[in-house]
Amino acid sequence: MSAREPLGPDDLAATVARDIPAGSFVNLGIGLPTQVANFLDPDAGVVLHTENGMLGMGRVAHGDEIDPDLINAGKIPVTERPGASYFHHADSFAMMRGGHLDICVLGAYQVSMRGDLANWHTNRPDAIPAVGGAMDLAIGARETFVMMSLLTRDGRPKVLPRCTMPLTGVECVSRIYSDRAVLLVEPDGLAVRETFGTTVAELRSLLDVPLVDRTGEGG
Amino acid sequence: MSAREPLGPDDLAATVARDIPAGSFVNLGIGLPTQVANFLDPDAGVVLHTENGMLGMGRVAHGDEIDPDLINAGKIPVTERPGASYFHHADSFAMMRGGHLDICVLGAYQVSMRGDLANWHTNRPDAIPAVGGAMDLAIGARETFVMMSLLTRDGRPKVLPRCTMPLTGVECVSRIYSDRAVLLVEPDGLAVRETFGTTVAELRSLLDVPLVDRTGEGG
Amino acid sequence: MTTFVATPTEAVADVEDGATVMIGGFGTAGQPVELIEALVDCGAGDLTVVNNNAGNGDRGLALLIKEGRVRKIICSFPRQVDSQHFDSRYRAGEIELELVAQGNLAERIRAAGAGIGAFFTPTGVGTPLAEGKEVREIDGRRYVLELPLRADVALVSAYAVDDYGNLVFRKTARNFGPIMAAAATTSIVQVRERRTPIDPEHVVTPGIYVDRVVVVGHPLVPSVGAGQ
Amino acid sequence: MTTFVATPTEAVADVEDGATVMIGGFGTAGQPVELIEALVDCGAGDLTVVNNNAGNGDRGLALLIKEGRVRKIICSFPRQVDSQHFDSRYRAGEIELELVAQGNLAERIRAAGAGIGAFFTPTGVGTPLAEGKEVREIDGRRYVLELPLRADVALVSAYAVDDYGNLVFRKTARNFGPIMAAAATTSIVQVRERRTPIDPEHVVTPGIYVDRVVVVGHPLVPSVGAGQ
Repeated sequence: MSAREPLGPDDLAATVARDIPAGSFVNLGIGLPTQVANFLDPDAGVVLHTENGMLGMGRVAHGDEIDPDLINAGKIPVTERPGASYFHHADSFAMMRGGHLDICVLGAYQVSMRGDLANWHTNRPDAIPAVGGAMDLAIGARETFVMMSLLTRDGRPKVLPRCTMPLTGVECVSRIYSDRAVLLVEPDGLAVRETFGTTVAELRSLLDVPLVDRTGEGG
Repeated sequence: MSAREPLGPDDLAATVARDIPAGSFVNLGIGLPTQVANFLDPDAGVVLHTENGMLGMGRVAHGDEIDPDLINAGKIPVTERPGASYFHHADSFAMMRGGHLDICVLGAYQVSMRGDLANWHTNRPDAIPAVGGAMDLAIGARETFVMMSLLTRDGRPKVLPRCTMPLTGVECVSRIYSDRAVLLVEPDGLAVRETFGTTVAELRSLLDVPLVDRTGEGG
Repeated sequence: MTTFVATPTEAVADVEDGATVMIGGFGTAGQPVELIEALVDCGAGDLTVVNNNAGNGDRGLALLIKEGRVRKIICSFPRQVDSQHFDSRYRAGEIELELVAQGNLAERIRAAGAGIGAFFTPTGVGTPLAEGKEVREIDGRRYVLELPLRADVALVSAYAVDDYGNLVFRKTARNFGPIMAAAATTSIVQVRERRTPIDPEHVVTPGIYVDRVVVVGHPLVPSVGAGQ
Repeated sequence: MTTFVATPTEAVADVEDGATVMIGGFGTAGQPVELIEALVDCGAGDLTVVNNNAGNGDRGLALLIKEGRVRKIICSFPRQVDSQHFDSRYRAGEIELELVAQGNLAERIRAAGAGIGAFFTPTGVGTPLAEGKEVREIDGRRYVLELPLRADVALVSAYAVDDYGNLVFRKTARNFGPIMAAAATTSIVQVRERRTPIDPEHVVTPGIYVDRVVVVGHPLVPSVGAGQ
């Protein structure tokens, strides 16, 4: 059993950030994944893309820095980094769809064992559907990382043999960063790279999917 | 019989220029049609497009004005007018294909009575085919004017029931400006708007196509 | 040819009932608030609106929806913390929603302006948004066929215009403006300033795409940071 | 991430036999002459070249063709008054030609960079260039299906680069550079100057599309006005 505890949101964001190579072009979606930016080494030259038309996005703006013309995809005012550029929406999504971004990091409701992603629609009958750029991001970047809790609030697994919610993209997720484990989506199924406050054996009992152990801890 | 002579190249260009409304966005192709620019009223605000990425093209450059980075579609050095803009090739042809240009003026080998255009390939067995932007221009502008001699050098008509040369575009020509007549391509066939040094009766004997007389001279 | 008009009211006066209206902006950035509110005042209704969102707060597009002028909205992200006017009309069955993935929305608008008849996109394959559409495998990957999205009118907010109708935008307020101006029969643009010349290398939207311009000075800016 | 290299020779050293190489430029404007001639020197052959033309005079692309390195050329306008090296190779059956209407050429390159699987274009319908391709009527108009055009390498000439790989171009030398940089696995760019900063609003090609840059100062300019 691992000595570590399940990761809090900051440690999870830091774990993702550590895996982003220097010089990468990265989209951090909206919500939780945007916290990854706080843990990127400023000298590593990671360039952030925001789908509303910018490369070289900086941190969240405060006070006098706030400019209504400069916001991120979550509509939060942000700043501009040296080397930034602006472009219109068709060019921005061409950049994404054309496979030019190295990594995007998205939240998820569910991920299937073959990397299908569901993160836009809960199937609740009263929900107003909204998809935004999630479908384009999910299939556009060279690698799609998911960042989420492994279980729902009522304890059900979010990694499943098949998603039960409407899909965002098919076989698009390459890695799942969760509070309890980092899972790799490999051609023959899921592999556990790392566990946090749990063991591969416990994960196997929690999740209804086959797991290959790549933690180097046996099991 | 008209008192006038067949038009020379300058008079033909001037005739086309007179029919271009003030404020139009116009592409003059390459070769002969580019001469139309010499007869546009500089105050009429006609904006010239060149498909290699420019709106607001000016006249041909001379002497010190010559800049290898500023050429027209015929690869002739040109100048820049106030209000010009530059864009890349995909944007330039999107502008054309999207129907944003009011008029383009093209040369032709043949035009059919329903407005099919043949202007890129003579069918000569030793010819190296080259199409350039002709096909995009022919179908892209709201109106395509053809500017040509009515007959080939050996006296055969260039306006025909059907083109015998490979087509550039189907039913795309709206007017034919020739040295002997201005012909309008209408839904029910060709109409003669104006003759130069000939009569509608003579045109009917020269051309193997039905012609409606709209010259107001009877016939 | 670009015409300059004196007021937003004059700019939108001929928008007709039943028109399809593209409205630029991503949230409030680049949203042509003055033009939209002139459209509210001019009374046109039964509109189909194309926008990334479905209104924020109480101004601009939200007001148009609140006033019941919008029959249908084509957008990618209607639900926001401050989309209450859309939410209530939608739940009451008073507004139709066509949901489009944001990149497909942008590319469909771009296709309309570029004269493309349809295109195969990988976005949405295998999802409910591809249902009923043609799916084709090309070079080992699956794509879904999407159609262009045209409009009668585009309402756009730009930063500056020159005497020839050329536009520049500012930061992420550029977003949908350039592609919507090209996709609409009549594009109507509000700008903060008229400034001639604009360097030909810096023009973002050439004047050929700009039919009508009104200078509004410093436009109304609804509060930012109000959610997704 | 953009890498700066010292010489054109170093920039193209890893181009392999059999590669598909996009070469920017329209005639001589924007033609990356130094990069092409470094490619001649590096010896790569059996190339497929994508360019609007098929070489002018004796330099650049014309030299590459003269030296017999080009197996196939994909272009819109090979025949020019000074395309003698292409002409003789073509007549001798030593070079394959795929002729593409210029706007379809540009849109196919753009589609590759934009991740579009295929698109329906009205250009070429009813002509020999549509033969063998799918034609479909959409909304009352006929369109032909065209596929994206990708490359292993793009050789592009830009005006200036900043430290982040962002590019600006100059006048009509912009032409195919931006779309080719996006459509190739590796884009190699020669520039006249390195200058930081470039205003983020003025960037034409963001550094994400720029893999390798060499500053050549004032490049060779073959004579202009030499035909179509």
